[in-house]
Amino acid sequence: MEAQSNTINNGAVNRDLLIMEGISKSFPGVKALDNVPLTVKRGTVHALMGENGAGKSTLMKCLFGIYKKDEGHIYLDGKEVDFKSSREALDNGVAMVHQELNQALKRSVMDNIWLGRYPKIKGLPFVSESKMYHDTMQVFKELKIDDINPKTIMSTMPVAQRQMVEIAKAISFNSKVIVFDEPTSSLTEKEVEHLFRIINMLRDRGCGIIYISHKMEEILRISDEVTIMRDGQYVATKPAKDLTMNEIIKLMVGRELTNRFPPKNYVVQDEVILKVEDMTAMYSHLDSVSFELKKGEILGVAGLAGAGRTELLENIFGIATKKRGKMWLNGKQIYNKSPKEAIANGFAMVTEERRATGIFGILNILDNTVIASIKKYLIKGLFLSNKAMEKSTAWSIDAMRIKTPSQTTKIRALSGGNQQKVIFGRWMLTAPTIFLLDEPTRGIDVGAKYEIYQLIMDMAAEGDSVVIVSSEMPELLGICDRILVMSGGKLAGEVDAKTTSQEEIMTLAAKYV
Amino acid sequence: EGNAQVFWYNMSDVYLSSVREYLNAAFDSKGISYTDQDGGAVQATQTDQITTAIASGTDLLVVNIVETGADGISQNVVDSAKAADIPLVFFNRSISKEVVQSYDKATFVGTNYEDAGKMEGDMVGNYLLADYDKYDLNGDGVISYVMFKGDEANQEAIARTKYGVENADAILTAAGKPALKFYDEANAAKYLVDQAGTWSRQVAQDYMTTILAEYTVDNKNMVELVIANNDEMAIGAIQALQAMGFNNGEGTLTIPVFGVDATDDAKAMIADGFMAGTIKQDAEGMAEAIATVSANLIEGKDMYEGLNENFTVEEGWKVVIPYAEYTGE
Amino acid sequence: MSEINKPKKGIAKKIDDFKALNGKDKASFIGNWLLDRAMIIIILLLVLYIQSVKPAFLATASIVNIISLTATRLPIALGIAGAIILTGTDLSAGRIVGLSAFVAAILLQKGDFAGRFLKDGNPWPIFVVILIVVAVGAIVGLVNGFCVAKFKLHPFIVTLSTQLITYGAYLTISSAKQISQLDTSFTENFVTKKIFYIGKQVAVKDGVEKVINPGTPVMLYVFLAVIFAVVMWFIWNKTTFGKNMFAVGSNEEAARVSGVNVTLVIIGVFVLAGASYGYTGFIEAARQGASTGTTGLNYELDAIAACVIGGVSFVGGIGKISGVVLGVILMQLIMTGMTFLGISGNTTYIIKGAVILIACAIDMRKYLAKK
Amino acid sequence: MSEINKPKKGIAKKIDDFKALNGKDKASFIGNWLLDRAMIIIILLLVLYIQSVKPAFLATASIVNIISLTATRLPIALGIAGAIILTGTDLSAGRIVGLSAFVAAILLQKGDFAGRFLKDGNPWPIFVVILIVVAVGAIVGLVNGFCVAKFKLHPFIVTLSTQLITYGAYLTISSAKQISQLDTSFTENFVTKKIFYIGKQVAVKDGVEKVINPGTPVMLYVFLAVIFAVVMWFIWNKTTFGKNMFAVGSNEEAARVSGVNVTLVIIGVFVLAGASYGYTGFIEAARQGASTGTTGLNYELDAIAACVIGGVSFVGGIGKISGVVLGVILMQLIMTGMTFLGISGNTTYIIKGAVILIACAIDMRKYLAKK
Ligand SMILES: Nc1ncnc2c1ncn2[C@@H]1O[C@H](COP(=O)(O)OP(=O)(O)OP(=O)(O)O)[C@@H](O)[C@H]1O
Ligand SMILES: Nc1ncnc2c1ncn2[C@@H]1O[C@H](COP(=O)(O)OP(=O)(O)OP(=O)(O)O)[C@@H](O)[C@H]1O
Ligand SMILES: [Mg+2]
Ligand SMILES: [Mg+2]
Repeated sequence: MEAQSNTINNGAVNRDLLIMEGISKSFPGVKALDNVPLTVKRGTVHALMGENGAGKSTLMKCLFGIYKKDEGHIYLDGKEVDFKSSREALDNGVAMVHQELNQALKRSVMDNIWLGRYPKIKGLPFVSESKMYHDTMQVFKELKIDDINPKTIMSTMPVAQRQMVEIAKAISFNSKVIVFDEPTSSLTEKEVEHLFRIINMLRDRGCGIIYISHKMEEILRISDEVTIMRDGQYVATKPAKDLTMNEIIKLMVGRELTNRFPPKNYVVQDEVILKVEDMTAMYSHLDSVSFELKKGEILGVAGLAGAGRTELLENIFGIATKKRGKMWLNGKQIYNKSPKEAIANGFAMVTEERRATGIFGILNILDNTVIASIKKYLIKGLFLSNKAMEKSTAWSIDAMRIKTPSQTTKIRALSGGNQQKVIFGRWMLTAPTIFLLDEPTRGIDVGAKYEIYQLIMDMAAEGDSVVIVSSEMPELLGICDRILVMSGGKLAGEVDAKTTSQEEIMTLAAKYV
Repeated sequence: EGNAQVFWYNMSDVYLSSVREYLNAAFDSKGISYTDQDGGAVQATQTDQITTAIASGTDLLVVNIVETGADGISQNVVDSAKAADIPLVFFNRSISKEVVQSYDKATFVGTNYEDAGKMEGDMVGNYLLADYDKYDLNGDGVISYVMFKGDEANQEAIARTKYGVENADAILTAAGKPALKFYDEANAAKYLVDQAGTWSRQVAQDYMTTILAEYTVDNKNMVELVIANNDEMAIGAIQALQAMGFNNGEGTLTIPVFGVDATDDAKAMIADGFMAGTIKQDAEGMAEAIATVSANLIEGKDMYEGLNENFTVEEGWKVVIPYAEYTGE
Repeated sequence: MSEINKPKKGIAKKIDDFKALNGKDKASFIGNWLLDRAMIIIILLLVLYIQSVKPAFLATASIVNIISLTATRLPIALGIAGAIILTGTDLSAGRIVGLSAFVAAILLQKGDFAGRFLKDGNPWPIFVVILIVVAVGAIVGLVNGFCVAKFKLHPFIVTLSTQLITYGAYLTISSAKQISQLDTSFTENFVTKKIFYIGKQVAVKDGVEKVINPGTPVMLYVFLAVIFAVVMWFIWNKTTFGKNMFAVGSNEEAARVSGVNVTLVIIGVFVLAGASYGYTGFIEAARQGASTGTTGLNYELDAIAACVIGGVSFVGGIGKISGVVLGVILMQLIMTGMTFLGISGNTTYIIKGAVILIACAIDMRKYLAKK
Repeated sequence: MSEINKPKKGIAKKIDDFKALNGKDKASFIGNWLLDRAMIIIILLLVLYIQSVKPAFLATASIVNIISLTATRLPIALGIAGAIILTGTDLSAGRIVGLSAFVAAILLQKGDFAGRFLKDGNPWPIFVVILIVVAVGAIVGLVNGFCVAKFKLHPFIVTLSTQLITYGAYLTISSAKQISQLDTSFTENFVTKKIFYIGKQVAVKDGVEKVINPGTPVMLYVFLAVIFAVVMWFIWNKTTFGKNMFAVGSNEEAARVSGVNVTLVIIGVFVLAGASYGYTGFIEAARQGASTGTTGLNYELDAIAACVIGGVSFVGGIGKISGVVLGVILMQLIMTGMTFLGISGNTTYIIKGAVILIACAIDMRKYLAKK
């Protein structure tokens, strides 16, 4: 590791580490990148910004050898490169944390970290497990990750920890260029702080870091330079210190966006719509959670990773098995044994893991949109009406501002943020009275976020209620009426969103850890 | 001259492969072009092949039908051939008289499929009577046997399983001996079957090894006779016996094992004294007869003209290729 | 809005779009267009080749033969396609066909036939038998679906087991007896009933009609297969069940979260598949005029191959009725074509394997995400 | 650190841990413990039952028999397991066994046998033949792997095609001739060579040794199978290739972006599988003393069933050598046990199917992620 950092610092100190020139890339029906440049200097953090579908991930995938660029040149350390595979990219000092978690879930943490470069026992064709273990511990120690056992099977860990493993893996390559594609979308504040420490360390070591995120605060805190893209085209590159949040947004969106959160112009009603009592999960640590949800209320749920927030929603919605606990909807007891039953009771839920439980990758936008409200489109209860389905899909594309060539595009061809919007639209079409949202704005750009907040508020204004789990504290404070704080599977407290502070929430969140 | 389509019930059948070799040669010498088609042991496949061949306008159909004994199926084949006025030769796997006679350009070259089993049963009975007490290893007066069936649902297998024992019993009881006894009384079916329906050596071998693990000379419950539906299964049984020190020729205890087909391997086993006997079906003769009849039909001559006089023509519909017992040259 | 500004539609628009492309894009556009139609093109080339060697191939009789054979294989392929869309497979298909053919045969054996399996009695009404036989298939399908959905077992292993169990049950009930001598109400008057004749020529002479050329008959089961395909098309494309099936095949977890009763969908797909095998058994018994131990054996393999050739993917969530139909036709063309070309048995296996492989490989290219 | 505070290890610690649980947790702990060992428990119960009915079941001869039969089936199951770990399957296994058995047989036919397939000549050196035969299997495996990896076709369809092609090739070369009269250097002196006898009793009388009890012979191929399994264990667990195989099976995309050469891994798995079928063909030819058209037919189905019973999952990325071994043993026990119990014919199919289903269903429970 020492030797590596030396070589990076040698040579012409000011030479640019990575230069991408005139990169173009088309997919059937979309020109994802059009003549885009990007220059990353040694020892800097370079933020890449743009709306959903702007082409950020595509640009990075062209660099990393996942996509073959149509046109353009890439220079690394002054040498032209054109990686045909990820292997080549990794071998040449480029590592990447991917936007969508992409791991061998049935394998252990260390198997994942050393995948593709297992250490061998000297003189034998066998893999050295002990070296793997020690090297993993070494990496974790250096990054101060102390709560992950290298031998744990990936699938048994919460998303946040898996994301940290992914980050540790990317760093363990000792690469010159490290790409972080929305690394914080599934991290809570605590881990984000941790990640920033790591990134600062890498910067000091002379690495070039490309950082993609939709969280404005992060960008201004961590980055040295910012490149902004719009619709597959390059807009500008500027030093971060010369930029303000509003300027960035303006460059990204192409128009002014004065408020991050829509104004709230209605009052929560007193009537309790949902009462949850003693909710305890069968197979997770969710323990005795009780709360009430009022009509027209936006209820936030805060907590650290592993606090059990996801489990709470999953139990309410019938995805997970309850051990005990009761629920009343408008005073009538309900059971929600399955999502189907929950939907019939007027619930909807946007899940946390888009790829695993959200999208139907191989199906098109229309099919992805209508699936939860499919019964609505039956003519005389018999056959589905294409017209009705197309109309609803068109509404959703329009309302969510989904960037797609057509309704028949496969959803997996959309950018991550646009996929999230499709799922949001899917649930809006069920006209839910209680909307459960687990990290709903994960990976969604500022402009679209505002629209989603607006939709949430509109729902509340009409007397529907929303429960929103989020790791973005400002988001919770910005749109919620009341916030539940969870810790270690239990309810740690409840705060009023208007009067509370981040500190108060963080204190509660640490109550049972 | 002329084109014949030959439909084999299953190309991987060992006996038929020798018939095919002879038949191809015979067709070549008569200048008849031919195509061999494989039904893969599935009747529907074969039926479809025949329908297609008729649509393609062939001169002659030579059919080794998959399902013996179901007149509906063979009648369908005859009807389609008749409608297209294409002559038809059935061979080897048996067809009923009524079906063949329903078309004046149809005939059957082969044996009566039940005969193999009957003949095997007779051979077993006579073989045992020659030195009954020698084969009755435990001296309880009864010969215990094992029967290997080649395929659960195959008509030939069913017949061989049935008559292989029944005919032997008839001879034994006529001579005042008790009937054969299946080695395992718990087994109600009184046979062991190749589940894959392949009449295979390996299955019989595995079964026999398992049996010999329990039934031994020491226990005085040794299996005293093996009857198999074909030589392959018989040889499998012998190999299992040999592994346990039996049937190794002079000086070793030899349990009589019987099969059907008279394959080269079986003949060698019999010559070495490892195997007791088998039933021979004349592959070359069958091929020759088929070729003769075929040529006649294509040329529009009398079907049976110039047929080798070793073969009898039964009631004008069937050329009988005789089976023969084989217990060594 | 003036006439001129009105956006062109249909082919006119497509041609304009095409003209707007540059040279390289044009080439890739044509390439993609051909690729999308790969299956039809392969079929056409095959037909042209065989036809050029053997002109009888495209004679009426031969075409009707191919269509008839396709019709017998289509329902089972459509049934199994559902299982593949759920990322599964179904190895029990053939044996279910065998069992139901047996049931159909014993219920419809001639009343006056001495060797009747069911002693004394008469053939049952044909529509009752259809229902029973379809129910038999559906019940085995239910077992398949139940085990897959409830025990989370892979369909491969479940249907391998039920294949054995079904065959065992068949053997136990039938004692491996062949059932023939079926009533003509079943065979000639229903399934293989000749609906009309293609190429029939009649001359009227002295007021008396005289058939000069009997023509090639088209039988009822061809129409039944068409009806079957149409019904399946509606189920797949126009019902919530169909949409749910594709959703479950694409992402089971996401489907569950979206309120789909996954268990019910899986069971439904296998029941539907089972019913289609039951129906096939009914037709096969009549077509063959008998039921035997090998009826249906290995039908699933050709059916699965046809589905995959037709673009139904093991990845799940992908498939079209038209694709399955084309796949079945191609499989049938291979077999028929080889007979016409006089290719012998052993070579047939090689060619069949190679064509399946090549057809799938070409077809797959259109699904591949381009790099 | 004082002796008292030293954390207890091994069983002592486990017992302490267990005591610390409350009543309900204890019950579920025991339940899980049993579930984790479901396969062994099923096997034991089966053995105990058969043994109670037929005491000879656990006699030396019988145990050796079961072990020998297991040994013949193990390599093919271990080969196919790799394909399943990659979320695939391999239907070509049986026919590859058949083809390689044929190759082994013609190369090792007796020199003085008049009906030799290769006219004039002598048996080849046995180790050269092993290499050739393994290479034959590996080459077909290579074709499988290549098509799967390069054309992104599902192994089901690829191996279905190569199954047909391999069989066609076999028929073409062999004309379905049976190859027998194999040289004893191959059979008795190598594969089925009796390595030692269990329970052999020799009495020395007047200075002359006399065998009282010949004992039960254990043959070389049993040892070969053990060596095979050990080698496979190392490949799966200790080599980069093995680890990559599991990673690709668990998430192909993740493996690719981590720099694993996915194509190579897939090809490697199928080549290895093919080699194991080739080896099986070699052993089968010697064991049977012949090669025929049905050698190997449908071996893949039992092998796949054994793998799945042993916990190799079609979901991909899951599987253990020990599981496969147990699975093969269970499959063998079913067959052997039924012979011992005198169950035959029809019922065997039903029982075999039911046992596979039940065993898999029980075993699956431990893999179910509970939510
Ligand atoms: N594999 C693909 N096939 C077809 N189109 C694609 C594919 N991948 C990306 N696109 C298209 O390329 C464009 C850019 O997508 P990309 O994923 O790069 O956006 P992004 O800037 O990363 O957005 P987000 O912030 O939502 O992640 C989008 O319009 C998307 O639909
Ligand atoms: N202290 C703990 N005790 C038991 N299990 C824990 C604990 N911490 C985490 N887990 C595991 O982590 C998971 C809880 O993570 P979950 O996804 O619910 O966290 P969260 O609060 O929703 O945070 P986020 O959504 O940000 O990941 C559970 O599946 C549980 O098995
Ligand atoms: Mg992106
Ligand atoms: Mg969570």
